[in-house]
Amino acid sequence: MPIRVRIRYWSWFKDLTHTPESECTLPDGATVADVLHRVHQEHPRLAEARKSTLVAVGVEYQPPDHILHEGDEVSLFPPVQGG
Amino acid sequence: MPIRVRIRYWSWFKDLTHTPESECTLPDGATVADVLHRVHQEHPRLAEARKSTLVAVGVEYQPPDHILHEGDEVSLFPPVQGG
Amino acid sequence: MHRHLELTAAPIPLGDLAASRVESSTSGAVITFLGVVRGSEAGQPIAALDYEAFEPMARHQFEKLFQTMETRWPSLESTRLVHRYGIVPAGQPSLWVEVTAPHRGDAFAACQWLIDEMKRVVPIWKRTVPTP
Amino acid sequence: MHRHLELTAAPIPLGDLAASRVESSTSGAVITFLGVVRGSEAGQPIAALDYEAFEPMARHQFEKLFQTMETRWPSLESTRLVHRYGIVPAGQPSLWVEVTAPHRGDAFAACQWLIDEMKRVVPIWKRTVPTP
Repeated sequence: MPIRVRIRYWSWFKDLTHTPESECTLPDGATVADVLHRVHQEHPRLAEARKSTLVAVGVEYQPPDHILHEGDEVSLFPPVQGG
Repeated sequence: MPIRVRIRYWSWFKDLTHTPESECTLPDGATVADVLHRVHQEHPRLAEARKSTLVAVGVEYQPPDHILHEGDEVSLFPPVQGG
Repeated sequence: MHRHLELTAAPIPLGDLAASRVESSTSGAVITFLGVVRGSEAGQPIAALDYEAFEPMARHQFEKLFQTMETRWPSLESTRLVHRYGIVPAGQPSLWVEVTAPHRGDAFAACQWLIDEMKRVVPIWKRTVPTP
Repeated sequence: MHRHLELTAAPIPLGDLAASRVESSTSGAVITFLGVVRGSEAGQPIAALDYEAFEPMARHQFEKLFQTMETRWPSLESTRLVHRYGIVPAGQPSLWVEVTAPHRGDAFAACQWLIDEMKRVVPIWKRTVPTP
């Protein structure tokens, strides 16, 4: 059964996507890498920033092979700059 | 012409000498080492602390071969413990 | 280890924070770090920095850092951190950190580690607000 | 580099010191160190520490340290240090140090260096005052 995930964009990634968030339907067993692939097709300028893109699912950083579940919230953002 | 120097004792060195200061007459050309020798003869318990004794002339640390002058103030003290 | 974490849009209340320090008979060293917004960025004058925080994740990541600190420096007695978000005018602090320990070595090391790690993993970003 | 040095028998006026910080548009990092008298020394409870200072030499040695800091960390903007002498009850600070610089690396390094060197060369000693 396909799953639906929400994707949130932070900082200047929002300027590239022109939206703070989007939704995406993926096949069962889809991973973070699958979301990135989808997002990069839709927003080529985000693809250019792929090397410095950080990915979290919920409130934890996750690697590309992390398997997603229905209702997951995937956050994409550039390097953090607190302080 | 012999010189006269004042010797000051700090922290628990005062407890060993039973005085905060003393005076001492030395031959011309005398060094810090000569003062220490004199003091150690007078106060054998200070001699026991010789390895950790710090020596200043005026407000500067000085090595044993430093040559003293009339009126110099020589301070002897244990390791410092500020903070 | 006593922990206090605050993400706030209001100016950092330095006086209140100093007054509310938890005193203990064993804390010999208190390190405080204040990160202040500078008046220029890359040589250009700026009016302010505008900080954005992904707040739930920022809180979670800070708590994980605090937990690592407890393991790495068991002697730490207290860590308090306040990060401001939204517009922070030049000259005002955006970050306040206080670390308390019996000895200064641990307090200095832990405080520096916390700030370094924060700048690596806590989802907060800034944008410059140019002078008018 | 702005310098402020105080050797005082009175309690360290933390509020006044915080209020009198010299603000500058380029100081991004302010490190403050507070050395507090612990309630025990070598496992034994103590009431206070009694600090003795050879004051003219202490001032001279502190100024030499400040001068070395200026050479070693030219970016430093301000260094202020207050050391209390006489009886300092447990729980009260005996030492307050503040170092300000554009970036935290220099501020942390310089502050730690100053405290380490102070403990090596500045003629101040302490004695424990046992609990009654």
